[in-house]
Amino acid sequence: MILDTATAVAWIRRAYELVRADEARLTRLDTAIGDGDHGANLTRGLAAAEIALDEKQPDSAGQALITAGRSLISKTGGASGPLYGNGFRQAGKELREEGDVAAVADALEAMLRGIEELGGALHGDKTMVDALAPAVAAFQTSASATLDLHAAGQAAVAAAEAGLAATVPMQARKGRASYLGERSIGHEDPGAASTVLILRALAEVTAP
Amino acid sequence: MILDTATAVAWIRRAYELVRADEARLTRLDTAIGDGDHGANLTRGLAAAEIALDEKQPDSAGQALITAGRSLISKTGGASGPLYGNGFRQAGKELREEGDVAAVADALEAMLRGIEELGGALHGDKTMVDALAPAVAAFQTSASATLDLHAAGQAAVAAAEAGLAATVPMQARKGRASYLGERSIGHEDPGAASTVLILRALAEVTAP
Amino acid sequence: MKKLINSPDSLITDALRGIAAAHPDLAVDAENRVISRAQPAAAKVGLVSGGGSGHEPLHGGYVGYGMLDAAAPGEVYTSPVPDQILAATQAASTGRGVLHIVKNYTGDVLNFRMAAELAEDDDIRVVSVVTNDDVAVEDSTFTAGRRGTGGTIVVEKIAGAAAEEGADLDTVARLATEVNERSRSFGIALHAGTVPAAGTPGFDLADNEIELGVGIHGEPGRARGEFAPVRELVAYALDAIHADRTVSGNVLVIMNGQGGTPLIELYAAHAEAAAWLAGRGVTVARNLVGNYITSLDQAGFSITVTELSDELVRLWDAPVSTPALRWGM
Amino acid sequence: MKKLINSPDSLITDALRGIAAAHPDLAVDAENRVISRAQPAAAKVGLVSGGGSGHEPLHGGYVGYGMLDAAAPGEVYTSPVPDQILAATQAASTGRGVLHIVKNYTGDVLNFRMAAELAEDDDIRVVSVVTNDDVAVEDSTFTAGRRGTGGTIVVEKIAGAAAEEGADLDTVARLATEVNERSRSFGIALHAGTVPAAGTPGFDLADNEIELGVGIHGEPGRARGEFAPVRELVAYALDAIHADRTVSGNVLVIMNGQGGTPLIELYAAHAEAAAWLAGRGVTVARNLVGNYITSLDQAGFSITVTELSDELVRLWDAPVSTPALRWGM
Ligand SMILES: Nc1ncnc2c1ncn2[C@@H]1O[C@H](COP(=O)(O)OP(=O)(O)O)[C@@H](O)[C@H]1O
Ligand SMILES: Nc1ncnc2c1ncn2[C@@H]1O[C@H](COP(=O)(O)OP(=O)(O)O)[C@@H](O)[C@H]1O
Ligand SMILES: [Mg+2]
Ligand SMILES: [Mg+2]
Ligand SMILES: [Mg+2]
Ligand SMILES: [Mg+2]
Repeated sequence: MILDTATAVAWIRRAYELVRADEARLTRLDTAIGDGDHGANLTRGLAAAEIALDEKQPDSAGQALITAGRSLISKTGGASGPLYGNGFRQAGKELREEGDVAAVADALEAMLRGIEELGGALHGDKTMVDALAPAVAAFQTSASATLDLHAAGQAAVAAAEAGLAATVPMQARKGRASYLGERSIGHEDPGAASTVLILRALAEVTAP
Repeated sequence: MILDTATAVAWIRRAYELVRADEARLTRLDTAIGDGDHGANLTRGLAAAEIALDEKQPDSAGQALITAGRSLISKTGGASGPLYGNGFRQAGKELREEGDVAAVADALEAMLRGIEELGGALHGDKTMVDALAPAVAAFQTSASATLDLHAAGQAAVAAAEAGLAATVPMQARKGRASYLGERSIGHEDPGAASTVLILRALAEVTAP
Repeated sequence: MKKLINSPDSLITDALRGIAAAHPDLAVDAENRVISRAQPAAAKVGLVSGGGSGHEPLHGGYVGYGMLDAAAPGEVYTSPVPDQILAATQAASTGRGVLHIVKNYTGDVLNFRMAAELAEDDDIRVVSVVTNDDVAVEDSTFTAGRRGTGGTIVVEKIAGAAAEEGADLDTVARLATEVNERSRSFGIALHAGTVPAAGTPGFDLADNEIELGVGIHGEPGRARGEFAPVRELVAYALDAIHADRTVSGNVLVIMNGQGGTPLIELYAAHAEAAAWLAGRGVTVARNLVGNYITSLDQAGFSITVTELSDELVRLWDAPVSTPALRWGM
Repeated sequence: MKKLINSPDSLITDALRGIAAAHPDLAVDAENRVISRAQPAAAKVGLVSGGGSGHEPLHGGYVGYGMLDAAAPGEVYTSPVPDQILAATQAASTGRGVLHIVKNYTGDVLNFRMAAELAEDDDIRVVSVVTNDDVAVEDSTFTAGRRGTGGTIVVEKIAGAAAEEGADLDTVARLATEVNERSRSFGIALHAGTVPAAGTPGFDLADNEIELGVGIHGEPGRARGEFAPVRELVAYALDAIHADRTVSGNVLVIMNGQGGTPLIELYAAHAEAAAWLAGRGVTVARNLVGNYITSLDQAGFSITVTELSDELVRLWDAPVSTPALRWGM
């Protein structure tokens, strides 16, 4: 299994479906410690990404991710739009034509770097990084052990879920939740929750 | 028993006590079909009347009622202030020094006219007039039959209560309640309710 | 009930202190409860208005060059008392007579009438204009008649401009009457406001209910309706206005918030009003969108439509400098 | 949830139509969602701001002579997107560079940064000033830092006046930075506002609870407190401001309503602020009382205090003509 153009497009489409289906939950999480728009933001951004993919008909997996990233940046708004958008752009640049499991591992690594560089969040700041960073590590470990894209994707989802759970006791130091100080403790970070969905979409579309 | 200066002052004081004790109910009635301030208005106005009586130390029953009426006019605000105020002023002008039951009947008649002239309300418009008019009539009837001020006062209270009850099915044509049109039906008129209290105060202070 | 107050009893006094602190152009007579211009006008017809508090910026917010000379704020939703109105009238008087602009409520009308009588004793000539622009209330000689609402602001602005230009009392009064006759309003509430002294909302509405034809005192409206998109609510209000007085020509529109409505929603409502009017060939020559005559924290809107003439446009555009309306200076 | 909307999805579009209808001095680009001056300024530094909607009159209400050239309103409480900010920047550009006035929220900062990069591609020089006046949030290089709130209005007014006078981009940016540094704000909410798309209030408060140190997006504050008389609430807010930056000299005070607070209550609050400041020998040289930066229908207030210099007073007093601030013309 490789991540080719069709699979990359399917990844974005599936991410949109999963986010849309869970929009209310993401909004609820963001209402608790943010401003209650994360579900709406990401739904809007991914809807725009889907339209852009339809229009653009990308001819490589990298192009697909760059196209999705650009429209996430220009259409989402909020913090998560530029962050995820830059993440997908960097992943696409890294991936180029298409990629096997090792290339996807590098692309996810680039995604993480793209988010970290733009947002400046460190591990433990209670952001999407706390789900994505362990997920990328788990993906890499599984990739080198199994050489199986789907298995690596599943490992990434499991690690992201654990990372999401780990955000609960954290006190936020970035994003709107940081304004709550200690009151941000005890809640899942909405961006970490959406990261789980995005990775689940990848695992699903790479199922054999 | 005659209505002398001390009794006239006691009437106003007792009216203040009764209104204050029932302020919440008057407000509730006014909230239902008006603007919810009748209790506060009348409490404020009668408190001012009491202070004015303390300061002025009137030397006749008529003066006492005129003093109370003037301060009701200048301190109450709302529709009820000028109406009751003018009512008391006219009653005081009619009564002059002091009066027996027949003179008090004339004074109450003057009070009713003072309110009707200023407010222009007719019987059946769902206002204080609907309690006061039958009360004045009952007072006169009882007065000529019994020659007893207290008994006449009690008859007036009973008639005012019946008048108050009669306002329930009426549709208001005057005052704020008129804005509700048919929705004003089914409620006691707050001004009719306070009229009952004012007459009850008269009956009480004229008890032998 | 949570409110930014020290106590319901001190609210008016506290707010008057705040107005005094906020607006150096105004003089606040705390004892008499009168808000007037810090610099009284030279000889001109004086303009006085007043009424219950809770409608801010009405009335104090319209005191200043080009509008009122003095205002008398009563207790919340309660007309001011005659002594107070008399003091305002004295503050506004320069010898050329004083116009009382009175919203048609029994309490206001009676208390202003008493005050006018007292003012005549001081040799101040007073003419009263009673505003009654609210079409939600049936007008009839057998009833208290229509309420005065948003049209009052238009009357005050235009009469104020004429007075500033030197018009005499009868001319200013005639103009005020004309503006009132050209003005119609209708209000719809989504949630009642809370009178501090009462502590609970003036009426209770279920999640899908609204009040149609509310006044400005948290009175329930003429009917309870079902919640609907703003396009339909605005059309309902404009239909009611139009049924009473054909809306045509050049108009002034006030899309007014009742105090608890976000401005973004008022703009959404104004978009619908503009579309409704454009669809009937009516030109919105002038407009205001915002909180101009409120009912504490009531959620909802009212629309006022005044048919303008060229002369009325000119007077509307004349310079004004008050806390709530300011342009041309 | 009852709101004056057609649907949560159409609210921004509908409100933009309303703004276009209400303000002939503004141009509304509905497609790009940009509000700019109908008469673009001649060569001068351009001023652009923007951010989530729901804070009206911020930002569109401050577009006009003497303040902003263009504003980019995002979805409710959501920063605008880079394309939109770029379009606003292009509308504001006359060749002398453009100042971005950005409230410090991660989303706003990131999206404005993206837009600035795109603008540089168009050879438009952009300098960004990030406002962060809210003392409720702990400031630290390890966190997102303080939020930008009411101080933003002061920055926009004063930078706008300087730009109108012909100052160059660096001077205007320096002045904006200085005003931001001189400004501090603190907010307290009694009831949360309701985001239309969410349908329920951002936080729930019991009858005796309030939120201390709320932001402008219905975020819960830094602590929940007990309801108290307005005198104490105002003192709490001013103490927090004073603890962060000594309040002294001549100040500008904005007693700001959060959208669901009656103006009479804001005046009562302003009276307490004036008394608190007078008690410390501070002079309130200028002030605003009203809804200037709101959170939909949230009930509560925020206080902004800016220490003024003579030069800042002069620039504050300079003519301005926008929907929300207008004087001197
Ligand atoms: N500086 C940052 N770095 C990484 N992620 C961040 C940062 N700031 C915020 N986030 C993420 O963004 C999420 C919120 O996104 P969203 O609600 O869409 O934007 P906004 O906070 O502007 O409303 C947070 O839950 C967090 O995971
Ligand atoms: N024109 C009128 N004539 C007689 N009584 C009236 C008239 N208008 C109102 N009232 C009485 O006044 C009462 C309301 O008084 P109040 O609530 O104090 O004044 P407001 O209506 O100004 O708030 C009504 O219940 C009614 O009995
Ligand atoms: Mg959010
Ligand atoms: Mg009443
Ligand atoms: Mg009243
Ligand atoms: Mg947001």
